[in-house]
Order: sequence, then structure tokens, then C-alpha cells
Amino acid sequence: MRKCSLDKIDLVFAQIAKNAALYLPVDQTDGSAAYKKWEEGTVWSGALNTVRSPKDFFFPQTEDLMRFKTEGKNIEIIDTRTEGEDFVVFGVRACDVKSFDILDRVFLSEPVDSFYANRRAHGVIVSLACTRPSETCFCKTFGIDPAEPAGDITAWKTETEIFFRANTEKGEQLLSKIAALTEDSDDAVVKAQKEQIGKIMDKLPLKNVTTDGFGGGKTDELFNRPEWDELSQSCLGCGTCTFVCPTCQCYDIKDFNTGNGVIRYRCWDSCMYSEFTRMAHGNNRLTQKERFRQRFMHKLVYYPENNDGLFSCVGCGRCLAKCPISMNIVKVMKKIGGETK
Amino acid sequence: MQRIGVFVCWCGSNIAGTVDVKAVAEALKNEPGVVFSTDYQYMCSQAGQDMIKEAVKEHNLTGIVVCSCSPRMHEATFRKTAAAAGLNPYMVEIANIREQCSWVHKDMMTGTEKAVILGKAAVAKVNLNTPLTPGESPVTKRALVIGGGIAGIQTALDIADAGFPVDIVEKKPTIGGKMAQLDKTFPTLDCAACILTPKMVDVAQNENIRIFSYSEVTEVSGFVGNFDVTIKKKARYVKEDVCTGCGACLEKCPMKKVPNEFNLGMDNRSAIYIPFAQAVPKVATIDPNACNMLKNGKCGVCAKVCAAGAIDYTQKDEFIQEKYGAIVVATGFNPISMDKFDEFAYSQSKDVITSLEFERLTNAAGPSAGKLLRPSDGKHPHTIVFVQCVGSRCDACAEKGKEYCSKICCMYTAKHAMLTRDKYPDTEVYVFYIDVRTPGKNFDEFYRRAVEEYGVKYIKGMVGKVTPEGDKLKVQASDLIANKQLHIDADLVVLAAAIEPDQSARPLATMLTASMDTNDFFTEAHPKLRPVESPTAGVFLSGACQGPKDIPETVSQAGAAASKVIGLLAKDKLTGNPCVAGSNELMCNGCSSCANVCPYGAISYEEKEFRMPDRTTKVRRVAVVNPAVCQGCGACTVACPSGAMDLKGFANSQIMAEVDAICK
Amino acid sequence: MQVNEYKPLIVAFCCNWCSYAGADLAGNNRLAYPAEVKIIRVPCSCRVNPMFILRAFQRGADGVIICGCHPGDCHYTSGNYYTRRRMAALFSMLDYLGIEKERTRVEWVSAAEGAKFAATMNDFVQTVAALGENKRLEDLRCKK
Amino acid sequence: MQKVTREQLLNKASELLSNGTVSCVLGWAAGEFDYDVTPKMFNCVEELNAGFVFNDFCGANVSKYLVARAGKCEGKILVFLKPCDTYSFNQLLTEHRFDREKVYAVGIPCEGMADIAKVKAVCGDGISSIDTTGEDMKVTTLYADAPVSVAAADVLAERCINCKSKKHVAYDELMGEEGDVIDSARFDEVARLEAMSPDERFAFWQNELSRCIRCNACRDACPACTCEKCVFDNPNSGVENKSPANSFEEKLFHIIRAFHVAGRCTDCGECSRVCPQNIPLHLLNRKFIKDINEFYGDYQAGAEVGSRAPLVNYTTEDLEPGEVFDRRDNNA
Repeated sequence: MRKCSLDKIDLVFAQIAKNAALYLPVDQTDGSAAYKKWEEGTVWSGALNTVRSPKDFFFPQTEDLMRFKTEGKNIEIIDTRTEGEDFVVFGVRACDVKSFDILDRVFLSEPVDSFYANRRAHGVIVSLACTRPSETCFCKTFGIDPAEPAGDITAWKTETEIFFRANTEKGEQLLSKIAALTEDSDDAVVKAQKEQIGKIMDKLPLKNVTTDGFGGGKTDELFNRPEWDELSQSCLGCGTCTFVCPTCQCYDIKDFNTGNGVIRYRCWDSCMYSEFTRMAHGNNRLTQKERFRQRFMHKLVYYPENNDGLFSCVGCGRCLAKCPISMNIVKVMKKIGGETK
Repeated sequence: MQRIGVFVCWCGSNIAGTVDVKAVAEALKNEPGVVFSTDYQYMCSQAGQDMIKEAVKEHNLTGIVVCSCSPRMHEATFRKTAAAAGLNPYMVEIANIREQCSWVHKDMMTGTEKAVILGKAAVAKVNLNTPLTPGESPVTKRALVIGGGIAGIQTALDIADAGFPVDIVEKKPTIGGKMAQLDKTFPTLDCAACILTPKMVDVAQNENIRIFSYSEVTEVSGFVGNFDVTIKKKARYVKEDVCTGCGACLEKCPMKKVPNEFNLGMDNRSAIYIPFAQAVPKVATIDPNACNMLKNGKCGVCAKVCAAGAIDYTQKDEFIQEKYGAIVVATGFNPISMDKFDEFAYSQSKDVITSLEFERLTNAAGPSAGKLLRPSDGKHPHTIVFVQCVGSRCDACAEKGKEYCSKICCMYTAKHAMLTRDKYPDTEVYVFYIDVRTPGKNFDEFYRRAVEEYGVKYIKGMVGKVTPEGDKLKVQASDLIANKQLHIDADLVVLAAAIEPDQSARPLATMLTASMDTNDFFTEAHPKLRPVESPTAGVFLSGACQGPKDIPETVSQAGAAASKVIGLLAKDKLTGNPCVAGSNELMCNGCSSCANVCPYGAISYEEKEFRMPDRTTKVRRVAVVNPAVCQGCGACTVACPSGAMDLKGFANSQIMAEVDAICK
Repeated sequence: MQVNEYKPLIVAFCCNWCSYAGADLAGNNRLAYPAEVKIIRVPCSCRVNPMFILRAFQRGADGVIICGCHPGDCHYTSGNYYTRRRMAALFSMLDYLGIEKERTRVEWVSAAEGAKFAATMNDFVQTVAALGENKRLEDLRCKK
Repeated sequence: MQKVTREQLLNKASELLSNGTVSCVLGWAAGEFDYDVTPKMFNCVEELNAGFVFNDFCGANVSKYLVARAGKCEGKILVFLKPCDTYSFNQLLTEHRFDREKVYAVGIPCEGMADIAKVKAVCGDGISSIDTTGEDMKVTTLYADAPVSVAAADVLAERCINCKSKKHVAYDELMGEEGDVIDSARFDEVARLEAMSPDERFAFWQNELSRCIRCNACRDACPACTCEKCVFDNPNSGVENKSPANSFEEKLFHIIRAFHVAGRCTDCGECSRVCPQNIPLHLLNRKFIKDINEFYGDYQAGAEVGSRAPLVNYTTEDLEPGEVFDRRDNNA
């Protein structure tokens, strides 16, 4: 384990940014935090929670796939793929790190999504232990320890210092690059912090949310539960929950006619939208209730069914904080699954 | 995918001088959808048109782009050419490379470049064109004239003379309107009744004309050529077809103290009445507010004296449904109320009267049998003050009166003044005016005669106050030319009250979806070019309902309206403009934004049942455009937030395709 | 005039009855205006949807002008009155977003005003040329 | 603290349900915390007792639900309307979006709603409870030892600080005292932006709109956006797009949306409340409202049913689009 005084953190950032684009949470004018590219003078806010999750780095909201150049009746196909640049995402919470596992299972299983794989290969994740979970947090429900985030490097931050531990080869490499700015350390401070975090976890209001009652094989049992009507009733059908969700991975492929050609791109889509997965015959989920149910059944039943019991929710709490009508997965889990462990 | 043919015209050297037409034809050859492209000296010539026809056949063209002069010039020509070749005429688009290109640019390269772009835009549009067919609707060959004054009478007579049936709806018991109340008419001074009543008789005797007197229009639906109208025939308690108009009932009716509206309340009539001797129809009417029999069942004298047995106390309002092809509005005008003009003491003294009351006072059939006598004491007035512009030409911000000029007052005041001095030379006559406006044939001569021959004292200035004192009216006024205050002891003050549209006009406009200005005058389809048509197709305007006018103007407008109606009724079918708006009911919210901006009232709403995704049904309100009424302006398409409303021939997608082609 | 002056792309929406005829008259009288002006014919200025204007800017237009009959002379009686309100509101909004207000304009041109049409276009092209390329409402994807 | 209590509303709703006036109730349901309130349709007294809530966090404007709900249940729907909700209610009626006969509207007074983001800004994150029953709000967090007391005024939502009206413009029954239309300072922020240079304004909006993730929350919560099919969802409209692919798309969406609701927007502020990225979207709508008031005379959408929105209306004397700027420049 290496450590470094926070006084020197900008030097660390400068060092990392020499070889790779560095992204870290920065305070925005509206008071929330967002990942921004570090440049000289950028101030790391240390914020753990960002409105947009770091999934954007591997699965951006819009991404060009290819282009067609048209001239008169001629069409030329242009491959727009490039070898990506190396980048580092710094300060990722445990829950958000976990989301990459969930996305990997979708995009890296055959057929591999080359765009995602390209980004994944070039990205290094520096996670940060979460010392101040919010009341909306329930990562523990999914077996995530906020004090022990995964990632290529795990970091723990105190008032004055930051501790790093490499977890992967990529992490080792990055740590070695900043070796001159860091020094060896024992894990006493980190241990104390972990204990502290554990205490907070026991106080979280959502600590008892359980996945019991969900998981693979539960489709028949849960699909026609009458509670779906009531739960979905107020849903506006906007895409907020899906767009702030670190694990939602649905996208649409669209063509944009530029006048001189066509850009084929993909962009996030939302199962909440009436146009989602629309086919020649119409739409297979005609009502908001069906669309609403799909989202939660996918996260809590279908996904685990296909992925060794892994739920595709990490308890980050973004949808709890951002849903315009405050309907969310916790309310669904409590209503459909049951109250406590 | 379309198969488009492009035809680039040289127009001699008009286009070819500045545009490399061959290069344009060549460049457009490669545009999506284009299968044939050529150029020719004169595309509009017979040879050019034949070339297009042949190309359509040879290349199975589905669309045509002609790069030539303005579509305002030859769009119709090329549409006909296309039709002759078996193509839908609306599959033709014109790229204007003459007026808007070769003629305004000097340089060959610039001109050619622009011509290519304009051609591309036209191709882009044709790619999205769809064949359009104008809608057809039948025409009901019957006209409705609302209002039985001189305007309505003249319109009805002219339409009837052309052989079409006409119905006149008049809310009063008789036709005749305001003109029937007038004494003499300016500037010829012939008697109003002498020229009007024969026309009223003509109306009554014309086989093509039906008069619904004492009736009102209560409901209008439908559209040009196909209006459905409900007419309420108010109960007059007299069988119209039985009454002979002998007048026996009027004499015997015990209730004789009803203010006579025909004489503006200056004398009384009986509860059963005929407004005036030459009324058409000459049928009695019982005033239900005055008749004791109707009010409390006690009397029944008229029924007893009626030899014909025409009285029917049980008569009810009757509703008549009729179909019409055209509707003429001739609802006329009224003098405005003088209630707000207290400075003239109208409500305080019987001897302050309006000009229309003055007409009745000087009319031989009026309350004083034509003798000019003061209403208060029946004495002959020796000093008369006429006040012009009472309530006309007021400040926009003034609480009372109208902003506009009532137009007729200058002339009738001159007439009143002249006639007074003619009959009673011992009378002093003053006329106070802001301006004297006499633009009409023989009008100024008439006014000058009043001043020069008859010695009427015209004073530029306004009367400030009229105060009754004893049997005199103290008139306080200013003489703007002499710049002094005047005090006149008058015996009679006559106010030239502004005129305003009849109260019935606004509800009627709502029924007709015809537009009105802020003064409640009906607006024309075009203020200069279509002055007798309302923007609502099939609705025409006659007389003062459209704006203040005198009798000759009213009669000429009435004739013009009639000729427009005749032109419409002469058709068996109406062919519409196919470039009309249409609403996609699946996207329509029924919010009424489109109907709010439609100048033609072409949009209505219906409740329609839709199948919802969850297999329930929902009734939604959706817009429906009547293609026979829509003129295709497109105002609705922008008012519609959901984009449900689109315009054929100028669709959103087509215009955007043009934008794209131009900007690429 | 400068030699290297920026040549802006101008989209002019002209109503069929007045302004398009006015443009034709400019042609009849050989009154020159820059070829950068491209006219799109619409039945009435009230047919112009704000979406068309934004579309033009997206696709590379540097200026958009809407021409209609003079108020009171609309072929459809009231169409241009709606245009007037809509565009006043829209242009004010664009300005509020910091987009150059000189890039959009409404002008009333009658069928008899060929000279006014040409003068208007000359002036508008000059004004927009002075602003240079449209950067604030551009869509980089549509750049050549 | 709200002047009308949950119990009062609960009693009213129970009474109207029991006496058959209404067959269901559109109100707010309690959530996991004290602030995450969800609009909900209650079908019986038992449901009301279990979940109905009314507190400082019932900001959601439930009028829009009537478009989908009115007529769906057997009898009438009871809907509780705060003053600002009544404007939306009227506007929807003006646009024939639901059947008035199917609704029983109860006007309820509103003391202004709290903004949870402001509460968190004052008290910190990790809120375990909020007591809104007293004059001041009592907030307990995971990280503070003792509850923090916050004046309601300090955490009032922006739209409530600039409340335009405490008056109910529509109801069948009113609870509590009727308030007045307020001469609020709601246009001050718009005026501040107007006073900036175009470059500053551009920078301001570029920064704000760049955060847009096109989740459509603003549109879907907006009571004026009730289109059966939004142009932005319609592949044939020419403007459809699912993502803010670049800054043009961000502007296109927000300009067109604001234009489509111009003259119809009641300034309820839902757009800004629901924006997950805290974009001050109401400043776009307010700009249109301010302009319309200045150009064509004061107009409040929803103030009366059946009024004609300014952009579907005209006078022959309206100002010219070019005069808009002359006016402003002269005023400056």
C-alpha cells in the first residue's frame, strides 16, 4: 500500500495526465458533481456521488459506429473506429465499480462489442472507498462493501492523506508511474476507516433491503403480481432512472442524415420509452406498466437468471434521488419482494 | 422511390445566358430519384411540353422537375402537361432559375451553381411529393340572406333574378330596415319610401324569394355550398298566411300605450301591430310583452274582430331547417346609445333627439305627420342645433364612442339642415362639425348648397354642453375658426349619433365562423380585392355590417355580393384546392390551437373512439379539416405542437428536404 | 468591399402571394442580390415552423429570413399576423440564448416591391457576412 | 409547515369517498424517507390511511395525471390542487384534455414546497428523517449528532420563492383560506440574463444545457406537454432524437419544447424541479412568458378556462419582430 499527502494530489494528477486522459469528479455550477477531464487547475471535488455514473466512459450516451458518405447516388462506407486513447477514471465508488462487472457480462460476452471492449482495454479505474454513503444507498444489499471497492487501484482518502493499493497489473503500472510522489504505508489508517464505514453502514435506512424473493427462475412467480399496477401507475415514462443508472445498458442504433452523408450511431435508449424495441409489428410492451415491470424484472430476475445470480443493480441510489415522482427499485423490491432480511 | 425527370429550360438566352443549362442538367442527373435529365430552349413551348410528355412515357417518370421561370408563370402550364401525360399534376415542381437566379446574377459560375442547388431542392421536394386530388363537393342551389334591409333586399332580388331561390331572414316583423324609417335621401332628396317600398313589394312577389320575417338564425353548420341552417320563426300569434293586413285588430286592440319602435318611441302603437303601412309581409304581430291576452288570458278582442280568423294565441316558436349553398350577411347597423353622452342632455330633455328621430319627425308618416314640432310641447322650433360626430372619431382610449368615422352623418345632417331651412325658412340652423366629409358624387355640391343657398350656419367646433333651461336648450360650444365660445339658445338639438353594427352580428359571426374586427364589423376576405366576401368561404357581406355606408354604396355592395353568390350557385360542384391541411388523428391532442388560428373556420372537432394499447378504448377529441373550406395557408401546422397537422403540397418533410438540399 | 469577405448561406422563406412575387419582380427588373440567397416558397409566412429555421441553421445556413405580405395584406387575411407574433417570440428566445440576433429577420415585401426585396437581401447578406460563420447554432456533424 | 394538515385532507378524502361524491383520490403517497413523495391514485379509505401524505415535499403537480386518469374509474376522481396546480388544471381544460365532469377538485392552500437539494445543502447528505410539523424543519442526518433546525424559508424551492399566486383559479371546494395573486419577482432572473452580453448569455446556456441528458423528465412531467405523440419521439417529424448528441441537439430540444408550450405554460416549475441535472429550464419558459406579457399585454395561462393563448392570437397593431430588440436596446 502506498500513500501520499493530499497536498501533493495535484502533482499525482499531473503525473497521471502525462500518459493518459484523467477523469475525476469536479463540482459543477449547479452544486452536483460530474466527471471532467483533468487539466492544470482542475479541482478534484472528492465527491463520491455523481449524477451521471462512470459507465459513460465505457458506454457513452452517443457513439458513432460508422459513416456513409453520399454524393448523388454514390455511397461510400467509412469505418470510423479508431484505436482508443488510454484514460484513467479516478475516484469511483464501490457500487459504480461493481457496475462495470455487470456491463462487462453484456458487452464482452460473445459477440464482443468492440467499441466497449476498446474503451475497457484502455481504461484504468482508480476506485475510492466510500466514507459518506447517502440515505439512498443500499449497495450492501448486493454484497458490495463500500470500504473495499474493486478497480485497478483502490484508494482511501482521509482528511490529509490518500492511500493506494493496486489490484491489477494495470493498477501496478499506474502506481509505479506515481511512485516518486507516494511512499509505502501500513494499513492502519485504512483499517480504521473501514471500521468507521462499517458503523455507518449499520445506520443506513435502507440497510435491510433484500434481494430475497428475486433472482433467476422467479419470472412466473413475479410477472403477474398485482402490485405492478399500483407501482407503475404514477410512472411518467421518462428515462431519468435509466440514464442515471450505472448498469442500464440498452441502446438504439440510429442513422443521422447530415446532408452530405449518414452517421450511423448508437445512443442510450430506455425501456421506459414507448418507442423502445419497437418492431414492424408494433411494440411488444404496449403499456407503461409493462415497460416499468420490464426494467425491474430485468434487473432483479432476467439478468441474474442469465448471469449466475448476479443482480444488475448496485444500490447506488441515483434513481432514488432523481426520479421525478420518487418511484424506484427500492419501493419495488419492498412491495414485490418483502420488507426485511 | 420516385422516378424523376429533370427538364432544364434555356428560355432562349434568358436563362442560358447566365446559367450553364447543360451543366445543371448533368449535375441533377446524379441526384437521388432522378432517372432522366435534359435541357431545351423553350420548355414551355409545344415542342418542350411534348418532350416532357414523351419522357414521362419513355422513362416511366413519376415526378417532374422543371428548372425554368417562376412557378407563378408556368407552374399551371407544366401541371397540365403532366396531366396530359397521365401524371398527377401535383407531381411537378418548378425550380425558379430565371427570375430568382439568371436574372439577378451576372456571373455564369455563380448562376450555374445556384441553379443546381435550386434544382436539387426541387428534386428533394418531388421525392416526397404524393399525388393530390382536389376534393369535390356539391352545391345546394339556394341562398340565405340574413337581414331584410335595403342591403338584404337588393342582394335577394339580384340572386332571385338570376333564377336561384333565396330566403330572407329578418328579425323584425317586416323587411325594410333602416331605410324604411328615413324621410328623404341625399343628395337627390327623393323620398326613401317611394324608392324602397316598390322593392319590398318586388321581394314579396318574387317567386324565388321566401321571407322569414320575425325570425332569427339560431344555428349554422356545414360549409361553402353545403350550409345547414336552423331558423327560428318567432311566434307572432297571427297566422301569417291567413291575415289580410286589414288592420281591424289594430283599431280595436284596447292596449294602445305601447311605445312604437318604428317611430323610435316618439308615439305609441297597439299591442297587436303592423309596423308601418307598407310593411312586407303586411301581417299583424302581437307583442307578447304588451298583450293582456297573452300575459294574463284576459281580453281576446283581436280574435273576435278578425274576420279572417288569423289570430292564434297558442302559436309557438317554430324551427325551420334549411340547406343553403351561400349565406349573405346583411345585418346592418344601429345608431349607438346616447346614454353615455350626458353632456348633450339627451336623457334630460325630450328636445334633444338623434338624427334618426329627426327623420321620423320630418316624415309624413311619422309621429307628427311630417310637421317639425318639438317632442316636448309640440311647438315649432325656431333655433335648431345639429351636432355632428357624436360618438364617431373618438380617441382610442375614450370610454365612449367609436374610433371610426360613421361616414353618413355629414351628408344626412346637411340634408336635415337643408330640408329644415327649405320648409321653415324662419328657422335658424346651426351645424357643429369637426370636419365635413363629402366625398361622393354630387355630395360636396349638396353640402355647399346647404351653406350657400339655404344659409345653414356651419361652425367648425364641438358642442361642449347642452343644458335645458325653461323651454330652451342652452348650447355651449366653441367656434374653432373664430376662436371663441358660443352660447346658443336652441329649441331643438339633433345629435348625429355614430352608427355601430347590429347586436345580432357578433353571435352570428360566431355561428358562421366568420371573422370580425374589434368594432364588430365583419372583415372581408381581402380588404381590397375581395371586399364582399368573408374569409369564410360561402359567406358574403352586404351593406353596413361590413362598415358604415350610405344607400348607393350599400346597394352596389349588395349587387356585388349577389353576383358572387350567383357565381357560386351556378356551379354544380365545387373543386377545392388540393393543397390543404390534414390532421393525423393518432397524434392529434384536440387542443384547439389549430382551430384558433384558422382564418376560415375549416377545422372542427369530433369525439372519436381509439383503441388503447392496453386493449381498452378511449374517446378522444380530434381535429377534422374540411378540405372544401381550407385554403391551405398552413397557420394551423405551426400552431399544432404535436405535428399532427400538416399541409399537403407543402408538408413539413418537404420543406425540410428543401432546406437540407439548399444547405448541404 | 473586401475581397475575402465571408460568403454566408442565406435561406429565405417567401410567401407565395407577395414576397415570392416580389422576388420575381426583382428578377424582372434585373435587380441583383447575392446568389447566397436561396428562396423556399411557402404558401404563407405563417407556414414557417420554427423547426425549419433551426433546421436551416443546423444544416449550415448562416442566416434565415422570412418574407411575407405586409400586415393587413395577407392573402389569407391573418397568416402574417401569426408569423409576426411567433417570430417575435422565437427571435427573442434565440437572442436570449446568446445567438446573434442579426442572423434572423422578418421582412414584409409586397409583390410590387422588387426593389425592396433586392435591397433587403443585399442588406441581410451583408449583415450576416459581417458576423461570419454560424457557430452558435451549428451542428458539427453536418459540416462538410 | 403546511397550514392544511395530512389529517384534514385525509378526512376530506375519506368523507368524499364514503358519501360517494368520488370513487378515487389523486394525491401523494409516502415513500421510504420523509421527502420522496409519489403521486398516487387511492381507491379506498384503507389505502388512504396507509399511504396518504401531505407535507412540504408534495411538490408534484398532479393535474397532468387527469389526462390519463379522468374517466378511467367509475365515478369522479378527487384531486387535491395547490394554487399553482389549479392553473395547469385550467389550461388542460382549455385544451380539452380531460372531462371536467369526471373530476372533483379540492383546492388546498400551499405555504410553498421545500427543495430537498437545498435541505441537503444546509444539513448535509445522509438524511434519516425530516420533521415538517413545526414552524422550522427538523432534519436528522447520519452524520450529525443532533437534529438540525432549518427555517422553511431557507429551503423553499425556487418556484415557491417566486410563487405567482396563492389563489386557486379552479376548484369545486376550497379548504382553508383563499389567497391572492402575487406580484412576484419571478422575472428578475430572466431580466438578469437579458442584461448580460450575448456572449455571456451564450456561455450561461451552453454550460446549463450541456448537462442535459435528454431523459425527457422535463417534458414528461410538464402539464403542458401532453401531446399524444411528441415531435421528439416521432421519427417522421424531422427533429426526433433520443440523445443530446451535441450542443445543437440540446438547444433544438429545449428551444422547440419551450416554443411549443409558449403561451400555454403556466409557469408551474415542474420542469426545473424534475431535472436530474438541475438545469434551470423554467428560465426558458419564463422568458416566453415575460416577452408575451411585454409584447402583447399580461397573460397568465390557465387563469381562466377558454382563454386564447397569445401565440394563437394577434392584433393588427402587434410589434414587429425587429422591434423586439429596438425596444430592449432603448430600455437598456
